[in-house]
Amino acid sequence: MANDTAGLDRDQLIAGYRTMRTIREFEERVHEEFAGGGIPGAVHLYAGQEAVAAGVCAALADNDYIASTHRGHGHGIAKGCDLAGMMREIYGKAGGLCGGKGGSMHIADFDRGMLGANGVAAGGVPLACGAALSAKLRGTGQVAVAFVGDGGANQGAFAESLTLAAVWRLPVVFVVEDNGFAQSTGTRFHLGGRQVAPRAEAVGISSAVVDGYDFVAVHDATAEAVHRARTGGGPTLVECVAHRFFGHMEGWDRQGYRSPGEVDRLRAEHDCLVLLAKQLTADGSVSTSDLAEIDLAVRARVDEAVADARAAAEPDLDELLTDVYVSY
Amino acid sequence: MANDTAGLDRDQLIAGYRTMRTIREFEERVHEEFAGGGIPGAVHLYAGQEAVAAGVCAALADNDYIASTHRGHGHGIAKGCDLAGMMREIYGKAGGLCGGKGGSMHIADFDRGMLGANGVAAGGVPLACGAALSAKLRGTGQVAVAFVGDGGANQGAFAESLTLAAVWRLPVVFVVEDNGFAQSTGTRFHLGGRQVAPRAEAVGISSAVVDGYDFVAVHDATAEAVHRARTGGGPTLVECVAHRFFGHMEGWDRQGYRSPGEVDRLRAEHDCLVLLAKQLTADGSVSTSDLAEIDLAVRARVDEAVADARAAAEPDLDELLTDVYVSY
Amino acid sequence: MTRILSYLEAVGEALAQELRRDPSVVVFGEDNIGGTGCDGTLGHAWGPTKGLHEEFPDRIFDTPITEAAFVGAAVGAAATGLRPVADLLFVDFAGVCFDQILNQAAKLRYMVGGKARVPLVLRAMWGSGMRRGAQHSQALYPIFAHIPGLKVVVPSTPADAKGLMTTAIRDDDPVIFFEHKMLYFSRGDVPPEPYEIPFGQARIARAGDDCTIVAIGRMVHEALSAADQLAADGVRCEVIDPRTVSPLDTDTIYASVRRTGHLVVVDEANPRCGVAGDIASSVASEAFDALRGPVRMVTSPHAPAPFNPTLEDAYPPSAADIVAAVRATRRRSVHPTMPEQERVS
Amino acid sequence: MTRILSYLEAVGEALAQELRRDPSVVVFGEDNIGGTGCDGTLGHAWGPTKGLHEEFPDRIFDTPITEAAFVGAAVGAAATGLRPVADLLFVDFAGVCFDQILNQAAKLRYMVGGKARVPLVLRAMWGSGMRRGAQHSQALYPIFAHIPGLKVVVPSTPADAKGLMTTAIRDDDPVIFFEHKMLYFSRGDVPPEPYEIPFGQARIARAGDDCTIVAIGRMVHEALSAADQLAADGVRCEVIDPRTVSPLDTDTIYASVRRTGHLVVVDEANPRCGVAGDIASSVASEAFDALRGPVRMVTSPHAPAPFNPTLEDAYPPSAADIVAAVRATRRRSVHPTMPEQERVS
Ligand SMILES: Cc1ncc(C[n+]2csc(CCOP(=O)(O)OP(=O)(O)O)c2C)c(N)n1
Ligand SMILES: Cc1ncc(C[n+]2csc(CCOP(=O)(O)OP(=O)(O)O)c2C)c(N)n1
Ligand SMILES: [Mg+2]
Ligand SMILES: [Mg+2]
Repeated sequence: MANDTAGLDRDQLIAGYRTMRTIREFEERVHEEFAGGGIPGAVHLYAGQEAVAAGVCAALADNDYIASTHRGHGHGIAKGCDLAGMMREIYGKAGGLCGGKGGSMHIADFDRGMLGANGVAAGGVPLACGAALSAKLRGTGQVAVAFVGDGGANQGAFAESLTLAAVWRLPVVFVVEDNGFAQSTGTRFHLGGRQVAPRAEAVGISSAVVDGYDFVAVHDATAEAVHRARTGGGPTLVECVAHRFFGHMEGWDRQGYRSPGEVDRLRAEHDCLVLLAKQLTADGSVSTSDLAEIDLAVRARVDEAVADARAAAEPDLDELLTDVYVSY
Repeated sequence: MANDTAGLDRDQLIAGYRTMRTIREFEERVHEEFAGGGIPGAVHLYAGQEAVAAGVCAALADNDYIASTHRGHGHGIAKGCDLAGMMREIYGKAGGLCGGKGGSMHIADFDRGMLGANGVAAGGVPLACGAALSAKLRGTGQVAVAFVGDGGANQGAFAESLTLAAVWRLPVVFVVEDNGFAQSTGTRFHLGGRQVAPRAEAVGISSAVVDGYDFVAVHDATAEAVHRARTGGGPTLVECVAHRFFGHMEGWDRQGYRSPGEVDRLRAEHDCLVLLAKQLTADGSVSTSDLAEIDLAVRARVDEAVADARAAAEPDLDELLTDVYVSY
Repeated sequence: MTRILSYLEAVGEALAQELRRDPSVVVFGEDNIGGTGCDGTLGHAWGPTKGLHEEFPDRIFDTPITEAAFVGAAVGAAATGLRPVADLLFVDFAGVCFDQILNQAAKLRYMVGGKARVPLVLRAMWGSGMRRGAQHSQALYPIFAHIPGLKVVVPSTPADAKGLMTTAIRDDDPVIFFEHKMLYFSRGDVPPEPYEIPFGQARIARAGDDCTIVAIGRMVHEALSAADQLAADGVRCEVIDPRTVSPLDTDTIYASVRRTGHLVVVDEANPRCGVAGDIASSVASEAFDALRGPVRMVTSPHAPAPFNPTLEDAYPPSAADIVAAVRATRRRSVHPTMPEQERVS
Repeated sequence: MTRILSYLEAVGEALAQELRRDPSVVVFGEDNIGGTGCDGTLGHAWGPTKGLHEEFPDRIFDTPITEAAFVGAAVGAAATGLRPVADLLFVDFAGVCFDQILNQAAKLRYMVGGKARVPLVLRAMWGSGMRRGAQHSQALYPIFAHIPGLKVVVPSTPADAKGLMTTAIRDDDPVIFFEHKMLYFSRGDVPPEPYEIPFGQARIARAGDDCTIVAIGRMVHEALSAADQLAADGVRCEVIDPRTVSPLDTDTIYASVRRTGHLVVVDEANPRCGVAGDIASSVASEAFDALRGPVRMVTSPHAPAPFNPTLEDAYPPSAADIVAAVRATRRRSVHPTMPEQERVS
């Protein structure tokens, strides 16, 4: 890693921990709420992959852009979307980030540079290229990140976006999240067990493959990519490997496609929060009780968000026909 | 090259020369006829790239499949489509290979395994994967070839086809024809000056890059790929570099995007027919007069095809509404 | 002898029976067998293809998320001897492979002057109601019905779903098969043996002489409950389910309107350039003289589908909307019946 | 002061004037500047973008053949401060980027509850007549008109082409701009200064009281020559050019039909779920009482476009077809005019 990009200080590491814990708490809680019947629709949980969203967004400025996927809660939280606004949206309530009209698969917050989750695999990747083009032409120095899954990386729109970004030398970072599966189809099948990174190299885009459980590794790789983008060096692909804790979609699969005990091992041996906590407390600069305090504070915020979302009103029926056009 | 695939004998080389000469004569003649106003529509000439179509198809069996592009005359001739039927189709006449309903951009002859030219860049590539799937499941040992241009190789459908062919281990050969341009946009821009082959390698497909002016080189690389496909080894990508002699499309461009004298140099220094003639006559086994005889015979056949096409009738007006469905 | 099956089971039974009957039938799509390539066992096949892998291990398989490639592969395979049944999952994903449907599958036969056949079936889940949001709730069949070369099938019952799927697989043209996600667990009598239901033959779901209601897919059930309510007021509606929107059985529709003098078309798709307007305009052109009131079209609004359940429930046509439309057109019965010779024959 | 310009020049002038006026306007597509990256000079820009590169070297550029990526990039750029004008070349190529149009551009604003705007223009060449075959001759605007969230513009004259393009670029919603390839070299008066033509306002191309003819794009000219022929027999047709099919100016159409009592819609698109049926069904619903004869729809057939010139010339509607349709609907004037209070208000 280039020196000018590495070296997160203590506060940044703590902030990363807080972000990751917030995502974990949020997702574990959404899992329960969904099981309890409070949440409608299609919900794809990010738990297990927190270090990717947190590490990537820790390397971004507030006004940088991200285009997310159907599994977008972690991206939104890491980019600074309001927790209550997100939870309300997931519940489909008034005051949700999209007024309840988008739901989990379409959470967006343009004021935070979050261009939206997306219901179409790789559907948001070209949008990130467009945001990068906009930043480049407007000369703002902003960078755009396109998140895509291992399965979405097989979409033509992703391949075309790599080419377009290379040819136009766009300030964009492609973040591939290899979580082992596309729905219930494993990467061993749909990627032939391969990495996605060589597809970027093939069109002249430099790439890095990092441990997606390691916040620092993800941050450093992204920071280098962001530095390249900001300084006119064009696109980069960062591939992060981190498996999900839950099934593909809430209420949909019983994860029969996973080997027995796989998820337990995952939680026991590859918990990004445990890893970061170790790193933080190693030199004694942070105590476990400091982290416990953070955990409590985070839980309180998530409790609040859930209580708020449950209590929130339904959108007004007129909303059905608004926002189709600016004018028509 | 694997020995069991190389080593074309004298007759095969002569056959290759005849095929290439036929394509050249055909295209030079279509160029004149189009200028003369006899031919309607969009015509993309193959002259200059003959060694690719001829070399590839020389490595195929009669019942193998090819899916072609908008620049498909050479592919059709090399796969054995009837010359008169092709010329009639280009003129849009009754008795054309598609009854005059397809034209140059849709010439097809399913009896010869020619699945069709295609008006959409890379549009035919997935079709070739389907023919390969069909051959594999029917257990016929047939192989399918997908032709695609340097520009079409940037299409999502091409990238997805590479992935699908790799995952399904299909008996398909992707033949990329890098002729330097996509319309008037150069590969220096749209491929960043790179080759397409690494995109195949990135998904686990082995590849070869060959001199597209060299019939023998193209044949040998294709033969190895076909051998791999027939023996269950899955897909291969063969990239052939050979620039076109004419503009992108008849009557459309004045090739202002080419450097002065570029085409003259091309014809003078990179004529695949001159190269093959040299190879044939080198050891004296074939005389220049033998080749001159072939040239005369070929010219006669093309003259006939043109005369036949000019004289051919217009399709019956009822044809407008036939062939939309098998039954409706 | 018939059994009660779900719509989903009925589609699955048609797939299984045709796989048994014809070795050229193959089935593929994302997760169609569920998790190929994972360690250990297969994971999570679901929907109509569930269980097929066990009986046909070599003829049903998973795909990577490559719709353009595998739908195009279905076209190429169909043109070279197979009868593929490809699964789009949600019809909304037709967006990522639309060229292969619009420009390849639909046009290949015509472009080559009839020298090719493209016997493929593209399965697609459609419709609102599942709280999936705007990108997973569309109807879109009007877009496919617009395209010459395609056949478009929209079954409303388990029995129709099985018979129409059987016909679709045996048909020699490309068929887009629309499965309404909210009908998957609806149940009904389904004959156990294989049977075909011909394309282009509407089903009269309910007979009546006062108003013709043509309804598509899930809307057939809304129309039937509307007809029940109207019957209470002595208004006897005829409910027609076209079953296939391309080809479309206009004869049955015209004949009904000539008896009833009134037409209401109920279409869950968006209103502009939809099937509702398509049918209503055909009637206003070919059975105009029989109309004794304005045609009425009841559709979803010109808006994407919302996520919020309350909003989404207000999105598609309801029985109440249909009742109101029937009342409105009958209230405005202003034309004298035409003398016999004026009738369009 | 106006000058005679071609339709193609008129579109180009609108692009140039808006590029001058608004720094957020950018233009891109394949060969839009012609051969970027080749040795030596640029090669072969053509069409409306020809010459723009010289004046705006940094705001118009070429793309690789990556429609899904660059149309999606137009959406992302539009949502983040630019006003992109992306070039599809032939509208038929919408097939390879349809998801970005259907599921991203059209729905983004709605899905995010109005927090985004997508001010983009997608230019698309359409129509038959150029001997390009089935994959390069489609109309397809009914497919886009079906999709909520899109605006669909189909200019028929150079003056409209310029004014509607100006409006399209300044509009805050995604606009699909249809340029008929056979009108590119048609010429007409075009004001030199920038001007907008509002969307959803039809143009009465010719006034008349005997029959309303609504015609789209190139068909406006066929309708006008049909009207000339009919005028010779004393039949005065009103020819309405909607200019935009989404939004659609139904008021002007209804008002005209209420005067004429007859409607013929001429639409070069295929017949099923097209604009012809869309307009005809709306009239049969909202202006039914005014109809004194059946609505008539004149369209291309339910078939792909053939390559052969003789066949292709028989493919789209002709003036003769329109004359026959007008005669047919007037011959069957069977309804008494309604008393005033029965009129739809
Ligand atoms: C174009 C398209 N095809 C299919 C789907 C259905 N689908 C939703 S999520 C998913 C799996 C995506 O896998 P991946 O990209 O690895 O993301 P993950 O779910 O693992 O986070 C699929 C196939 C879709 N949303 N879009
Ligand atoms: C999807 C799509 N986009 C654009 C076009 C317009 N077009 C026709 S040929 C062509 C260039 C193709 O370049 P290449 O693939 O290198 O083939 P070549 O013409 O050089 O043989 C383009 C852009 C098309 N036919 N299809
Ligand atoms: Mg995944
Ligand atoms: Mg090329």
